[in-house]
Amino acid sequence: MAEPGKIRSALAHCAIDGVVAKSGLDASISEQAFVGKVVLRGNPSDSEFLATVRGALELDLPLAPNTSSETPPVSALWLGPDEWMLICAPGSEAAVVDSLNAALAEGHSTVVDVSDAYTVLRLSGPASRTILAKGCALDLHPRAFAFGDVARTMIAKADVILHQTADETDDGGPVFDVYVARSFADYLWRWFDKIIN
Amino acid sequence: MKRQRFRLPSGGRIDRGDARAFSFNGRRYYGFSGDTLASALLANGVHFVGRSFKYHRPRGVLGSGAEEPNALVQLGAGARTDPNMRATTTELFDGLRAASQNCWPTLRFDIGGINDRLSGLLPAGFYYKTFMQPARLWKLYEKFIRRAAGLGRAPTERDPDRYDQQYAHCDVLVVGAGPAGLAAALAAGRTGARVFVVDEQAEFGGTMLAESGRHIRIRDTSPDAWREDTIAALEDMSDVTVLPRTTAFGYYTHNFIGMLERLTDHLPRAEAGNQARQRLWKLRAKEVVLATGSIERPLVFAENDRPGILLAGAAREFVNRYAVAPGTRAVVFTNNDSAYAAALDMAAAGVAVEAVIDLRTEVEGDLPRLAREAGIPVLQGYAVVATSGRHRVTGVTVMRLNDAGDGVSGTARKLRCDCVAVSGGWNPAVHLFSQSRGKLNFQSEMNIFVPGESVQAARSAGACNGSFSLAECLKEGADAGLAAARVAGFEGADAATLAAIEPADGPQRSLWRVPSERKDARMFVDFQNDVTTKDLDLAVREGYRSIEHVKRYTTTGMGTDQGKTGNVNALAIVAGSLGAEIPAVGVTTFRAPYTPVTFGAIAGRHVGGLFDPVRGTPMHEWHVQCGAKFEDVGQWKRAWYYPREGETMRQAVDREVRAARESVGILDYSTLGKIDIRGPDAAAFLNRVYTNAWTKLGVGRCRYGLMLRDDGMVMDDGVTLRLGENHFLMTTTTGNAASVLSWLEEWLQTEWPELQVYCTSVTEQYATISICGPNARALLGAVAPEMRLGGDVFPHMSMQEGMVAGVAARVLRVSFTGEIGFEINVPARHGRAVWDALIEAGAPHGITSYGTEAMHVLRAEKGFVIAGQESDGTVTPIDLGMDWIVNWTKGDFIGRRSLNRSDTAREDRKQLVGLFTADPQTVLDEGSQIVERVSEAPPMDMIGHVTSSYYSPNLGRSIALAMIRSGRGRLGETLYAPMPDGPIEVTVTSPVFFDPEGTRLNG
Amino acid sequence: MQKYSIFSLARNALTRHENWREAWRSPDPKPEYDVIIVGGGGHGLATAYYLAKEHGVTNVAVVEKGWLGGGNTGRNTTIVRSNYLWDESAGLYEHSLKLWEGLSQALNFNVMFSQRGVLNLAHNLHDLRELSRRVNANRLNGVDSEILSTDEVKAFCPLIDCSPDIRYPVLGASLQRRGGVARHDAVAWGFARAADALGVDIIQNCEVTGFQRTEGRVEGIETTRGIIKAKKVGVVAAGHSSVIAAMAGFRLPIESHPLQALVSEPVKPILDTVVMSNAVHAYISQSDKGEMVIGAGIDGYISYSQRGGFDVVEDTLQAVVELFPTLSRLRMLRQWGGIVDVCPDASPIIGKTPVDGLFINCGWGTGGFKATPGSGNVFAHTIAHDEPHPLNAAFSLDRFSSGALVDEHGAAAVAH
Amino acid sequence: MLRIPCPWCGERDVGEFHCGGEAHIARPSGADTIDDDAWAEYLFMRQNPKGSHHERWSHAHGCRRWFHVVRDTDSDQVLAVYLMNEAPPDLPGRSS
Ligand SMILES: Cc1cc2nc3c(=O)[nH]c(=O)nc-3n(C[C@H](O)[C@H](O)[C@H](O)COP(=O)(O)OP(=O)(O)OC[C@H]3O[C@@H](n4cnc5c(N)ncnc54)[C@H](O)[C@@H]3O)c2cc1C
Ligand SMILES: NC(=O)c1ccc[n+]([C@@H]2O[C@H](COP(=O)([O-])OP(=O)(O)OC[C@H]3O[C@@H](n4cnc5c(N)ncnc54)[C@H](O)[C@@H]3O)[C@@H](O)[C@H]2O)c1
Ligand SMILES: Cc1cc2nc3c(=O)[nH]c(=O)nc-3n(C[C@H](O)[C@H](O)[C@H](O)COP(=O)(O)O)c2cc1C
Ligand SMILES: [Zn+2]
Repeated sequence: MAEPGKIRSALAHCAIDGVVAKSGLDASISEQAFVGKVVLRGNPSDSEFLATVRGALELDLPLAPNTSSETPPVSALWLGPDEWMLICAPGSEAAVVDSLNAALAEGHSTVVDVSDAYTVLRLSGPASRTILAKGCALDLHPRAFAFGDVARTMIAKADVILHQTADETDDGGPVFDVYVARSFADYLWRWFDKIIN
Repeated sequence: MKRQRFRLPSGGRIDRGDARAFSFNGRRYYGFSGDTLASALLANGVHFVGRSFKYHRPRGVLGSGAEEPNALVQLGAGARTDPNMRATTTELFDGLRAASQNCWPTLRFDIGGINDRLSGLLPAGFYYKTFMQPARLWKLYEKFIRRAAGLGRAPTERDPDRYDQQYAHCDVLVVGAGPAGLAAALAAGRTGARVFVVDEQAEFGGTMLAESGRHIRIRDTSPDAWREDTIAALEDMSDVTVLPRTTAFGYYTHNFIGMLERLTDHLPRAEAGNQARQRLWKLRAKEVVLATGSIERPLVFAENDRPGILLAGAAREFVNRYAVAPGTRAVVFTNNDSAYAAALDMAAAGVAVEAVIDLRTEVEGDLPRLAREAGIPVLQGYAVVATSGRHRVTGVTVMRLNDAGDGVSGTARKLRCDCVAVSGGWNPAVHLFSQSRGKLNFQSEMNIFVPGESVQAARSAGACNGSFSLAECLKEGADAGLAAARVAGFEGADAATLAAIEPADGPQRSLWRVPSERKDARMFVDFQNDVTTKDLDLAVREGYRSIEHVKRYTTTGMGTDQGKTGNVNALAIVAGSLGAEIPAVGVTTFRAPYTPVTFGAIAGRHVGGLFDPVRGTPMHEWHVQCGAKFEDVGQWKRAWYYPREGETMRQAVDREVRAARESVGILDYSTLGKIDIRGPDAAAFLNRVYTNAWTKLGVGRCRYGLMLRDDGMVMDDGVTLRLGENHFLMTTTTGNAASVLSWLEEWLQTEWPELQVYCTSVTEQYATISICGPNARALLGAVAPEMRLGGDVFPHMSMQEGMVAGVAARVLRVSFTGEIGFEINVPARHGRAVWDALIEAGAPHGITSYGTEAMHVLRAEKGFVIAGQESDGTVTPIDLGMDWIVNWTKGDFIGRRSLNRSDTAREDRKQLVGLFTADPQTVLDEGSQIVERVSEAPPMDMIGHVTSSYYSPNLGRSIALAMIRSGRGRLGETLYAPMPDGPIEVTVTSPVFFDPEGTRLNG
Repeated sequence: MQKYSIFSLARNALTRHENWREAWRSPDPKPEYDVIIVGGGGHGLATAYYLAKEHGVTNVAVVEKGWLGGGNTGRNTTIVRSNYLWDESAGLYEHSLKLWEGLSQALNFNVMFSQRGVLNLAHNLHDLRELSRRVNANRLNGVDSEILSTDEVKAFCPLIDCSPDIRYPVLGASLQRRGGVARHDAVAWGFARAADALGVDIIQNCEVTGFQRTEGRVEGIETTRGIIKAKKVGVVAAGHSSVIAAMAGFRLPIESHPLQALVSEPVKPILDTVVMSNAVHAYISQSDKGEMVIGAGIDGYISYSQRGGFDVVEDTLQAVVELFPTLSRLRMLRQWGGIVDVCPDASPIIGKTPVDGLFINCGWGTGGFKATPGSGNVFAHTIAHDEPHPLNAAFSLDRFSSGALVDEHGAAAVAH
Repeated sequence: MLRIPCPWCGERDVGEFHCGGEAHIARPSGADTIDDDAWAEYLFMRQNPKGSHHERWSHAHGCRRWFHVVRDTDSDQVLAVYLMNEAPPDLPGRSS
């Protein structure tokens, strides 16, 4: 029988946790394995839908593009005009899915657990922006991309969701969480590894 | 330390305390930090540097920067050798090794020099006129032509260097850090805008670096003091990025600028360490200020290509910036005032300036006055009509010009010299402006092309805008920088105009070809490609009148310098022969890059291990550990087969196939595309995207579907499961997972927005493990004791949820092999553990992992098609014999109408059949063509081809699937696959080879 | 026509090449022609040449909006081959290849057709299957074609990285030895000169702006140099086919995309064949001047700007460096773009249009240079006889209605 | 290199997008009743103009939404952007 202890994260084979840049770029990188991730889709102009979600999670979905909102322990990332990713503590995704499914039984929406479909590479430290900019065409200047901002974009040849979770003013900041599809994680990690080493 | 004979005792921007040894053609020399290879060579009296492309003429250093057409060298050796490097832009470092190119056996004695003697036979385009007879000898001729190809040599080893890349965004990009660029950057930077200021040179300052500073002041101080203050101020601004050694090489659409920064090219190997060699910047600028300066144009006169003849501005730069005397006795030849500065600077450096030969009859500017005051003889209304010297110029012959400027007369005077500094005026460096698609205007006073109206968010300032005085450059620069920042949304006060004191210029006289009394004397226009005025004349004479034709016929402007010095001269000369105005002739198209860019830098890190992502499944390492061979399917690595010690591929695959039929096989199918489809219209949506009907499918049941493009051709297939009234889970082929999702989204968003359906990819959420075979049920039972697996409760094409190996799983009873099969889906994190548990539990059954090859054999035995293998974008479901899956009564679906087009509905289209070879052991090649009759020689009428072909261990013979014209009517017919070793006889059969009744599946 | 040969070259050397005559005249347009060809690219010029040469139709004008060969003819990577999959295509391209083989002599202009072989690499099992299908089809169609193993690829072209460790290892290749490259400009000039000698008027800087029609029949063209009457008009305007069709009132199944190419600085010869790869998208050859001639993929949107995105060039050079690691230090000297008219089935359209007397030859997309002589030859036949040559019958515009497409995507994913 | 303004995410590099070609091509309903030529018009025939072009783009690597762009195919200038369910805007001085 498979033991729960034998679960494997996307980057279990890479031993990346807390790898610190050796190339004079001041940054470190780690995998945030098993963070709960749930895709929610629904009509943002349907106030009932928004209210239902608020009721279920005590969270206002971010409606402005490229932003996020948070009511600990859940945060919501804007992915598209009718699409969000809900982020929650490892293991709590089922509860989130269940409560939303229950609340949203009426109306047209969808809730899909994608916790295993993506992993998160957390990049932190003053050089984070520079490191990201080696493969990401977004404007990452603090004026253009700041705390709480989100973008679905590409880093090198991987599709990612980029979420800034701490500022330069924070200890060890800024911090970026990079969501990447499980099978691209190895590539993306090797990409960062090449840059920082 | 070895003496540098032509090094000036003082002055210059070199560091005399930092000597650097280098070698050229095997000889050792010394230069200083701050030198370029060109200045160091000249300091050592090396003027003869290379050979030209076509005639192998001796050539020296013409310019002092990016414009250099002649002084190209092979740099370095081994894996790090670089061909065609301009000596004028190669910074000197300790241990630098350089060699001349395009000469053999040596630079001085070069066999290729024979071409120069034969030049009469080798005019422009000569190769188009000859080497045609006899036709069969062309191959041989070409070998000889090819031998002459190329300049330097490409490395023969893999490039050991790494290349960095960086995206960037800014409000204002300033290209060029001469006075105009520096003023622009400062003005823009002061507004708080994000500014990038880049210059291709190691030091900022542009032409200021070549100034003696004697005749010029900026705001009461020396130009250099202003320069240093400005740079310091820029470096202090946190949002200003200062990038020396960075060339903006390409101005692309929507203000995207490609820039190459050289990080270690100027360092000795040991200092470079393992830093990246170069960095490619991909910059998006809101506004661009072009301050790229100007490039001096040579005069076109007889025998103007000898080593020692160089541009006057370059001569100045060598004297003032590098403290090198370009010769001992110089002649200056000019049509404008700027060259007098060279004369003055050389004279001040102790070079004997024999004379300034000026094409103009009246010479009134400040600089000529200063020159006369300095005692430099000025010959007004004179021209150089010939030069002498083999490997270095030894003298010039001058004669008086006539009034029209088209002839010379009087006595020829010979002047002895070892250096001729030439100026034909200055061309604004409009390359980037032109790349941005801005049109050029011709300014006839100076005979230059200047930027017209900008079409992108760009403005030009300084010499590149046709403004040549320092005061104008400073003002235009500051204005442009501020204006750009304002447009980008920043505020700043107008800056006070910077006062500059400088000599005033008189007018110039453009004589595009300097007359000579010698009719056969060659005048070079494109130095690198040896294009002379005669070649240009010939092209025009032969009807190649468009400047684009002239370029291509003569190759003028097509060298590694892209005609930076020669193009304007060439087009003016062509205009002259055509009797046309210069603007009517126009310029050839400016294209990126401004200067050549390393392939490796453009490829960046996307090579080797990072060329393309390698996607692996959650069980990937197990496959690796078990010695699997992998197959690339898109970006995925899929286990292809698992050879055991000593097994051939065929043996391994046979074993895997047999296991699946005889006991139980296990396959990693995680790569299957999976799409969660939900919404009140989900079933209606599936009805439209699949050919069959979906409304009545029960919850918990699965159905196979075929998806067409709207032209009726098969696009993808897969099993879809109904999870709820409004909820489906679609699977797609591995290769099409992403494109099918996009396809669904496209139809939903663009064509059927009224349908309430959401699609979400869950491909990677689940590890999918497929087990099949007579013992599959027993195996599943062992790891999922709570699931009820009997055929009555868990029939084919249904689904159950339950615990498998202790993990919540969704299990589909489906089969792609014809055996009882289960597809176990668990969250990816559990994939490996569940897989391991199945392997362990399957041990008693001899569970065998099988790869894609065995999977193919198994499905082919059953006649199951693979989208993309049996179908190739030209195949309909009817062609595949799958009429049963096309529901004509449910209403419209994608591709439906196309199936009825006159050709698509033909009865005699290619149809899927099976083939048996006459010899059961012969396995046809996939891709074999099939004919009815074999003839002696081609052509043969091909009626189809083999799409899949395998050895079937279960049948003990080979099997093949094929698409054959009217195939279904040919069962039993004998056909042939003509192969190079002879035809193979085949018989047409049904495409289902194994268990046609499907008894095993429902057992 | 003044004959070109080593002897005439030597003779003219004595007179300092002062006596060479114009390769073609630059006449003013006559009021009327029997046939007007719109478009002075290789195909248009070849059409005019064959009309005069093989069909005795010499009262012909070629009108070109810019300079001869300034369209795709002058900006392509010059790959010539005939190893296409379907019988229809193989017939057409092989016809063309045979004409190439005698073209320099026929035109008395050295087009430097160099049969140094064209190698198509396979990097996965799917590639291999498709390659074998095509090679088998080629052989049975009488088109030379062979399969090379990885080792044979390595021996034939040592510059390619054939190691098994690269991301997409080379699993094999097809080779057409008779394929190769030609000097693109010379093709336009050679046809122009030969056509001119047969009486064809070549009129440059003359843009077609409209058509004169009565009752569904074409009567002439409107141009920037006035109206020119004609009994028949053949449109061979590559990138601009749709623009011209719109002037005549019909639409085409075509999109015009940027296609880019680039050259490196010239280096001594190291690559003596043409290499193309589908999966690692690149194609490359080395010219007789020494530069590496490299083709990119098309940009995904319509554009008439004759330039494309830098991202496409990046992709191409990644592929080049991946396959040819020793070329990493070479430098890009110049990059440019053309406008290619892409058909849904990656095959051309050659034949009649809804307007009587108006014929069209277009849709060659990314791969029509190799077809230049063959295309001109069958198009001349089509215009002269008012019906297609057997070799272009399948390439009519109707096929888009009937569905009888000639889908060469497999052969054309890297279509050069 | 083009920069495409996604109506939601803002301007992004062209590499994040997929161009879907000409917009506003109506898919014939009741396709059984139209002839092959009419069907081919829908399937294959395109305006492909040199100049102002109404086209569809998808922000494929971003928000995955389809939207309309009016672009000058000669200059590559983006003239307008509008949503899938919106009618084309009036562009002064241009005809489509
Ligand atoms: C970068 C690139 C690489 C390629 N590589 C290859 C390759 O390796 N092998 C291969 O076989 N093919 C290749 N091709 C394709 C090939 O170049 C073309 O298919 C072929 O050259 C088309 O020739 P053409 O004579 O029809 O068109 P063109 O040479 O484009 O001629 C059409 C002419 O029509 C003129 N015209 C347009 N509108 C008007 C008007 N209104 N009035 C008058 N004249 C007009 C144009 O100015 C142009 O000169 C490539 C194309 C490109 C762009
Ligand atoms: N008297 C004359 O006829 C004459 C002629 C020419 C120049 N000048 C003098 O030269 C100065 C011109 O000043 P300016 O600022 O316009 O030009 P500049 O020549 O001083 O500076 C231009 C700078 O741009 C750099 N550059 C050019 N293209 C580049 C690219 N693509 N990428 C990166 N860097 C690039 C050059 O290396 C140079 O450093 C003035 O002082 C003027 O008086 C005088
Ligand atoms: C096969 C081939 C080889 C070329 N070689 C060179 C070359 O050696 N040097 C060069 O400057 N341009 C070369 N070019 C590019 C042309 O200069 C030019 O860019 C191309 O014909 C497109 O024209 P345009 O840039 O004027 O629009 C070559 C083009 C082709 C098609
Ligand atoms: Zn978006």
